[in-house]
Parts: sequence; C-alpha cells; structure tokens
Amino acid sequence: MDFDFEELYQAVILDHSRKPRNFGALPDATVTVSGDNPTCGDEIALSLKIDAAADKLEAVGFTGSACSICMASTSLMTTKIKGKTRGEAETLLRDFQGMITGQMPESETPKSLGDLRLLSGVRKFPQRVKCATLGWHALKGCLAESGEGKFSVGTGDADL
Amino acid sequence: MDFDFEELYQAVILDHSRKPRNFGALPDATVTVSGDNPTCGDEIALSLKIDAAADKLEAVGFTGSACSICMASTSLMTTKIKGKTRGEAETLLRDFQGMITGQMPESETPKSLGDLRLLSGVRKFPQRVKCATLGWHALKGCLAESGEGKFSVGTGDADL
Amino acid sequence: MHDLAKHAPTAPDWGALRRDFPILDQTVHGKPLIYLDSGASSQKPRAVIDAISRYYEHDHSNVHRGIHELSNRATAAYEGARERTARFLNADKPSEIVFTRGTTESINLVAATWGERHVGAGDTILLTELEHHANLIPWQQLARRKGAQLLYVPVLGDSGVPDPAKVDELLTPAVKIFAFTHISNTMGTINPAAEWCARARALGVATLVDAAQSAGHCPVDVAAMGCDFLVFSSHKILGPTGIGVLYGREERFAEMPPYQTGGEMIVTVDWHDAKFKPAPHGFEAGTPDVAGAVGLHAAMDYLDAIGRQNIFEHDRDLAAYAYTRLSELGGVRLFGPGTDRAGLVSFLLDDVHAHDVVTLADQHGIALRGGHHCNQPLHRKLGVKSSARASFYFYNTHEEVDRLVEVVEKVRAFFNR
Amino acid sequence: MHDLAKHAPTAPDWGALRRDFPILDQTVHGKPLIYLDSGASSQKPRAVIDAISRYYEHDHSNVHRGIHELSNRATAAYEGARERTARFLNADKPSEIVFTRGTTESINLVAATWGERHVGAGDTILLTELEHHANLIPWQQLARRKGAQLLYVPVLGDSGVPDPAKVDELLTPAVKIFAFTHISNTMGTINPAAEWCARARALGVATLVDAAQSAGHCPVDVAAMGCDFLVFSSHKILGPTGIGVLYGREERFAEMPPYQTGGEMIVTVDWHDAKFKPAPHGFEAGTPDVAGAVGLHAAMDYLDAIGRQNIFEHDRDLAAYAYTRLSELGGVRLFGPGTDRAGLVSFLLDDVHAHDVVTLADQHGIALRGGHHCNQPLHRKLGVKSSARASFYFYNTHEEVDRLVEVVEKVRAFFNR
Ligand SMILES: Cc1ncc(COP(=O)(O)O)c(C=O)c1O
Ligand SMILES: Cc1ncc(COP(=O)(O)O)c(C=O)c1O
Repeated sequence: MDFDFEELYQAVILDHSRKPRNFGALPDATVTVSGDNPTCGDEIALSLKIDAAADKLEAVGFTGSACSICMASTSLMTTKIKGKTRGEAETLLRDFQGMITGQMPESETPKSLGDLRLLSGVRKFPQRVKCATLGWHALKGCLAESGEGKFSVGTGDADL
Repeated sequence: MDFDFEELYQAVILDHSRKPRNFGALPDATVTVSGDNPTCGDEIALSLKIDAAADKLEAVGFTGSACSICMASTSLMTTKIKGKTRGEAETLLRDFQGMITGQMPESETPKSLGDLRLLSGVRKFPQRVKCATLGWHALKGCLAESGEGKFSVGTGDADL
Repeated sequence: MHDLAKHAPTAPDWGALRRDFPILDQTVHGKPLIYLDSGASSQKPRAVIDAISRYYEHDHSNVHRGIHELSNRATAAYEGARERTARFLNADKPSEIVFTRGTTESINLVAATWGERHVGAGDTILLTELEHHANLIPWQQLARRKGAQLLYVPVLGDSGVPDPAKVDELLTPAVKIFAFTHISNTMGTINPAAEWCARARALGVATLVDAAQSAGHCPVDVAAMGCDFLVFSSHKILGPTGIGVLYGREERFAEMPPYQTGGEMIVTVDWHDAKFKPAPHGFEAGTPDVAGAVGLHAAMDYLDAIGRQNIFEHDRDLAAYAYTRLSELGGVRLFGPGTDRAGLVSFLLDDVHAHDVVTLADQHGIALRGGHHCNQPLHRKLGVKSSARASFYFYNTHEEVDRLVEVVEKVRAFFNR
Repeated sequence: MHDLAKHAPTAPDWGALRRDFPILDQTVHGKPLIYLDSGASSQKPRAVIDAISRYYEHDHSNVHRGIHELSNRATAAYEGARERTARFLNADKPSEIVFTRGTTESINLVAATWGERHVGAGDTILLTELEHHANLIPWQQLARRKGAQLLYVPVLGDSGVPDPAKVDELLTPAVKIFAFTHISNTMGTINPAAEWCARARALGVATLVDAAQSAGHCPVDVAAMGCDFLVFSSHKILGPTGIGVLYGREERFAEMPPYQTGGEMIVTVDWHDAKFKPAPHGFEAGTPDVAGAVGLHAAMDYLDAIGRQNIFEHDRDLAAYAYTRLSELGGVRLFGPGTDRAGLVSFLLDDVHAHDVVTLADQHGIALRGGHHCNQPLHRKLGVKSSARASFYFYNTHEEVDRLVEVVEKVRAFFNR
C-alpha cells in the first residue's frame, strides 16, 4: 500500500471510523446542527448538551453516515470536546483548521490536538479536507447558535 | 481602386443607389411590406398595387434608407417587376436568389435579370448579400400576403 | 437485443486513437494515468485542441455583427458548426440547433420558455427517477412556480430500469412534457427513447431527451427518435467546455418566447420595446462561444470518423467486462442493468465508503468518480449516500479494467484487515 | 482631467507586445491586416491560446465533483481563475465573482434574479441612452413584466455625454437600480462611474456597471467605484469566447434567488424540493467553462503585466489621433466627446452609408465595424441608421490610423466622383 494512503488511513483513524465514539442521538441535547457534504453525500448531525451556567459542553453525540475520514474526524472531535468550555472548544476548532488546511506549519501543530494530529495527512488530499471538516462545521454551528434547537449548516469546506 | 470593389460598385449600381427609381410612397398601394436588416440598420418598405383580377403588379414604390447595395438592388428590382404578373415576379425572385447566393453557376444566370446581373459581384461579399436581398424579402412578403394591408418581414438573409 | 447494438463493419485502431489524446500520456502519483471519469467529462484529442488554437491564430472576430473578412470567417465557422451539429443529430435544419453553455443551460432554457408558456396549474411534468439534477431541478422549479405536478417513472431497484408498467400508467394526455435521460449517468441504463417519444407524440405530449451521456457514445438521430427537444454538452463528447446544444423541432421553437435578451437576437429595438429574431439566433443573446463551436465541430468530425456505432460497442464491451469482473469479486454491490448497459459501471464495496475507494484508486493513478453523481434522490431511494463510478470511452482498454479490479480488491483487503 | 488618466511610470514595448498576437501577422485581400474592431472582440495573445491548450493537454477533468488528481487540478485552475478575477477587480472576496457566458448573460442574470425580487410595479429602473442592447433589453423586459418604469439619462447630442443635470433629476430614491455603461461602445464616452455609484448608494439605489468596454482597457476597481454589480466579457479583454464575469457585492448576492438550476449549485435535492448553495456556486449551474476560466486567467495576467493604465493611455492616444485626423478631412461626422474619450471612434461620411465604408476598408485589409453597434435607439436619436467604428487596442499603431485615414479619403473620393 502507498505511503500517503497509509498515512491517511492510520489504524487509529480506521478504528474511529468503524467504531465511532459518542455515536448516537442525544435525547437531552440543547442544540443540534446537521451538516452535509453535497459532493459525496456525507451527512452528520452533531448534538451538544450545553450547560450555559457552568459554561460546559456536558454531553455530546452525533448521528449520520459518512466516509471513514469524516466519521473518524467527528468521532475524535467528540472525545476531545466533551466536558470542555466553549472557549476551549473554539480554540480546538481553530487549531484543527490550521492543521488541516496547512495554514499552520506541521511543526507548530499543538500537542493539545492529541490523536487529531493523525489527520494531518488529509492536507495532501484536497478533496478530502471537506470530509475531515464536516463535523467541525457542525460544531462551529452549535457554538454559534445562542438559542436552543435544531439548525443546519451548508456544505463542508476548509474555511471553518 | 480594387477590382472586387469596382465590380461591386459599378456605375449603374452607384447611379441606382443615388437616384433610386420608383422611390417614394405609393398612396394607392394594396400591400406594403417593410423589412429591416438589424445588423446594419437598413430599412426598406416596399409597396405594390396589385390588380388581382388582371394578375398584374400595376404600380410599385419603396421608401426607406439603406446602403448603396440595398438601394440599388431594390431600385433595379422595382424597374423589373412593374407591370409583371405575380408568376413572373416569382420567377425573377428565384433567379435573383440563385445568382446572389452563388447557387446558380454564373454562366447560367438568366439574361432576363438584365442589369440585376451587375449585382452578381455581391456573392464575393457574404455580409453584403443581406443588403442586396432586403428589398427582395419585402417583395416575397408582398407576394405571399393574400390579403391587403401593411406587414413586416424579419431580418434580411440570403435564404429568400 | 437493443436496436443501437447493430454490428459495425470495420474495427478502428483503438490504440492509435488513444495516442491522439495528449493528456493520457502522463503519470499520476507515479502511476500511469487511467482515466475512468469520461462520464463526468471526456478528454480532448489533438484535433480538437488544435482547431481551437488555429481559430484564434487565424480567424477570430465577433460574428454576425461585422462585414470585414475576419468577421465573415468567424461567422462562417460558427454557422458551419451549427450546420455540422444538425447533421450530427440528423436534424431537419440548422435553425433547429441552438448553442448554449451545456446540457444544464439547454434544459433551463426549455423549462423557462416552452415550459413557462405551456405548463399550467394542475398540468403534469413527467420525469424518470434516473434524471440528473440538470433534468430534475429546472422542472421542479417550474412545477412549483406553476402549481404543476411532477411525477417520476420509478426504477426497478438496483437494476436501474424504469418500470415499463409505470410508463404505461403515467404517460397520459395530462402530461405536458416527458423529459428523460437517454442513458443514465449513474446506472448505465439505456432508455427506449424512440419508443417513448412515439407514445408521447401519439398522446400530444412533448418530449425532451437528455443526451448528455449518449450523444458522444452512440448514434443519436432526432428524426428516428422523434423527440421535440434533445440536449447535450460539448465537453462530454470530446469538445471544449463552455458550449452545448439544444435541438428543438422547428414548431416547438416557434412557440417559445425569448430566453436571455441582448445583442445578436433582436430585429429592432426601441427605448421601450423590442422585436426578436426567430430561432436559432433569437435564443442566442450576446456574443456566442465561437471558439467553442469550432472545437465542437472538430469533435463531431473526429467522432464520426471513428463511427459512433463502433464507439458504442467498444464502450459497452469494456463496461460489460468490468461489470462481470467486479461482480466476481464478491462483496461488491453493482448498480444498473446486468445486460444492455452503456459504457459505465457504478458500484459499492460493503462497508467501505465510495470516497475511500476513489481516494485509494487515485493513489494508483485511476480516476474514478465517487459521490451521488448528481442523482441524489435516486441514491437515497437505493438506500445509499454515494457510489463509485467507472465510466469508459474508446480510449480505455481491457488492461485498464484489469488494473481497476486489482485496485478494488486491494481496497477491500485494506478496509477489512 | 479624468481620474483614470494618471500617468504611469514605464512605457511598454508595444511593438514586441504586438508580435504576441499570431492573428495580426496575416494579409487580408492582399493587404496587411489592420484590425480595428477590438471593441467587438479583441484578439488573443499566444499566452492565452497556449494556456487553453496546456489545460486540455495536462489537467482537464470536471470540477468540484471529483476527488481524483485531475479533478483536483481542474478545480484548482477554475477556482484560481475566480480568485484572480477578484484581484483583477479588487473585489473583497472570490465568492463575489460568478462566471457567466459574458456581459449579456451577467446582466440577464441580475435582471432575472435581483431585479425579479426587488423591482415592483411603479418602481423605476434608470439607464442611460448610451446602453448597449445587452444593458437595455433585459431591463425593458423586466419593466414590462413588472409594470415598472424605465427611464433614460439622455445624452447631449453627438457628444455622447449623458446630461449631468438629468442625472441629478432622474437619480432619485424611486430608482431601484441604476444600470449604466462605464465606457460607451459607440461614443467612446467615459462615464463618471465612481461619482454615480456614490450618489446612487447615498440614495439607497443599487448600481450595475457594464464594464464590457472598460475592463480590459483601463484600471477597474470595484472597491473604489463602489458599485453593487459589475459585468464584462472575457473575449473583449484578450480572453477566450464563451466566458464572462458577474461581480456582485456580497450582500447583493445574498438577497438573490437562484438563476439556472442543476448540478454543482445544490446542497441537497429531493424529488420535490432542493436546497441551493450560496454565491458563487449557487449561480453556476452545470459544468462550467473550465478552459475558458483558465484562458481568462492568462489574459488578466497578461494585461496586468503591461499595466491597464498604460493600455488606457496608449488607446486614448490613438483614438485622439484618429479623431483629429478624421475631423480634418471634412465631410466626416464624428460621434462622441472631443476630449477625454476612450479608445474608439465612430464616424459617418456625408452621403455614404457605413456599410459601404466598411466594405471598402475591408478591401484594404482594415477591419472596421459598421452598423448600429447594438445601440439602435441611440442611433435613431442621432438621426442615423448606422455608423462606422474604429476601435483600438494596444496592438494598434499610429501608422494603422494613418492608413485608415487614407482609405476613408479614398472612399469619399469614390462615392463623390
Ligand atoms: C458596452 C457593451 N455592453 C455589452 C456588450 C455585450 O457583450 P457580449 O456580447 O460579450 O455579451 C458589449 C459588446 O458587444 C458592449 O460593448
Ligand atoms: C445525464 C446527464 N444530464 C445532464 C448532465 C449535465 O451536463 P452539464 O454539467 O454539462 O450541463 C450530465 C453531466 O453531468 C449528465 O450526465
């Protein structure tokens, strides 16, 4: 198998795509944002239970169907944001975008991204960047919604 | 001056364009058809007084403003059709078309076209064919109208 | 057997023809390029590329408006392409050919003019479930605007064949227009266009045939087909991007109001009124894509020199071979008819997303398409989000199919490890 | 002096640049070609012709839809051209650039979407009498459809200058959109676009600038100009036929319904409903003219390497020279402003029809345009059916103007003999 490809589909990523964490509806969600990638048919709906008083993302869940990169990226994301504050989630979002678009030099990729750094290979596959960012668009949508309810964001692209 | 050009603008043609015959409104016209060449702004209105019983184009007149080729061609045409039957006018129309589009070999151009044969040089100037045929489109329109009145035909082109 | 499949007398030299396509002579990710995405857009032979350059180097000018030599040449080139297109489709007259940007614009034009005038509240517009978004959304928009009804001939599951019984049931005099694809870009289904058009015509129903996938791949004869409108894109039939064709039967064009307005399409203009030219120029506002028409002309010449019947058989052979080989692999879901299919194959691997297949194939130099192929509702009906598609043209070979099958096996192995 | 005429630092080598245009190196009717019809369509430099060929030889594929290497390259090329166009116009964002077939389609798009939604019965649409049919008939049609009022800023006779007092009078809050040409294709008038846009904006009036004659001939900066929409055609600015540009300010695009519908411009599609993308893709249905965008990109690079300010001055110089020389002949009626004119001159010989002038010029290898130049009502107002026009670009020379003047003298002599 090819080097680039192996890098794109590392074991951790394949594992998350096959057994996505926090997968499933979140009945007591305060906000749900769905996003879809019209080119390939990926569809993701991300739900958060936000405790506004404590400024905490108390619970997180997602549903949908998507390619392995999208599933893995979203699954990894959920493991990183659970229990975090809005501000922490926003920082993560910015760091992830910097990494995935190649705007941030590989050497500067923050350690705090953890296993998400395994997705850095995606930058070599421009059309797959949309896959890797779809769940993050939904996260951005959730954080931007001040009210509660269900919303949707448009097409996934690199411009988070 | 150039050969092709001299051929296009022979003395007879220049004369007809400067002093068009049968130029002017025809008050007792039975049918009037106007045509215009949208590319260059040529506008011609041809009027016939048709004696249906005698099958005769009793009188003919035209008005308008156009380039020398269009003026000369229409003027020459009017001199040829005055007093003719519909059938004769239709034959003339067909012969003229054959000549001007080059569909009829030069050697076969009927003598009956008379001075109209001086316009055969137009076939070397494809965009001017429209000029030479505008009045003829109006004639065709007049002959095609069974009723009486004023009508208009569209753009001049070679396809009479 | 399908009537398009009559046997042709001589076999072209496919290897030599392939060498006419400069783009195919390259490596991608270190592997020889295997281009299996002609259904999305075909590659261009040297003859087409050079025709465009030559036009700009020798003859370019605006058309119709000028009376100088270059303008004469450009006009002759443009109108010559129209005349060539009429022959390509066996239309009665060049004036039945309108140049547009492509299939999508051609359909939009018909929906916005003929449709606007002839489809009213309560009327029916009939499509099939196979339609590309280009032949679906413009009608959907028209139906919504007019309060008309949009009905679909359903396909029989994965076979991709429109249910014949449903055609009988749905094709009634209440239908104003039956718009359907000749060849499905996802399923490879070849619809019985002549038969459907004849039945529609007998009922007074207008027909529009989406020939985007057929015009460059098999003989297309509008007289034999008996359609009212037929549309295709240059870029899928070896020609340049940016130009396409709308064929309209003379009587249909005559009953249509103008679409876009502006220069070239008028007879007279006043401050508050204008008179428009009839077809074709009345539907071509503004400076047209002259170089595009020249390139399309060269493409049609090239195709007809090979023979579209020959191309049809070549592509079908490849697709049938790919279908068989892929189905032998196991764990592969194949879409479209098992026999009488056109030159493309869509498929899915169990538990592997199409995007992952296509990304891996690309790493091996193979250009596949993955997604819904602008057939989103059809994919939804089949219970999938997307599929992978290999689409063939006469420059593809059996060896390339073998290579595809190898790579698909690798993908399966990788994701099942 | 007009603000566009600021002096540029370096003078390009015009002779060398001219040699970049293969088409100019030919004879017509035995005489060296003198192409004075760039106002209708410009010629193309080798760099543009080769960029198109190279694209087809190396990178062609459909855009957006694919995830393979060629599709990535084609998408990058297409979106790169969009980004380049945004820079060419100094637009805020690439998403403010929509590719169309040309000026005509760009204006039709705005009239059919923004106009359809924002212009109602009794509203006013304001134009000038200088407008090309492309910027006249779409508004006329919209006004008729909506029961809106169409008003024109009159020009001051043969000078071709819109009456400033009338602009004051007619530009009121009742106007929904003020659509005007930047440079008149018949008169050579340069309108004060920035000034008009500022006044319109202060009144809440939207503006559309027809930059067909200016985009390739002088600096055009939408930020400085402050327009809402700006449109032009590739084929007039050294680029290929078949593609053009619609610039739209972000807020304007956001308030427009879709135009043509189909592939590439959707988010989701269901059997009876669809969700559309925002600008720019939401206004680009179907496969776009990728090669056209590549060629246009090369044209913009070429123009900016010369400097549009340099080109502007070169062309103005030539036009001023032609204007002076022709006016010295006597018996020649000249149209347009005597000073501050753009690079074209329209004229008429007493008692000689423009067609006859153009035919004779062509016999001498000179390509002029004769007719109403898609300004029929303007010509009617001036009391003429048509005029002859010489339009210049940076590849034209003073010697060519001398030759033109000689030939015009010959024509006069011939018809007055
Ligand atoms: C001022 C002006 N507007 C609009 C147009 C129309 O451009 P196109 O025919 O490329 O759409 C032209 C050119 O013909 C023009 O000069
Ligand atoms: C069947 C079918 N119809 C319509 C289209 C749309 O063609 P275009 O994008 O060239 O307008 C396509 C191609 O994408 C197609 O395959």
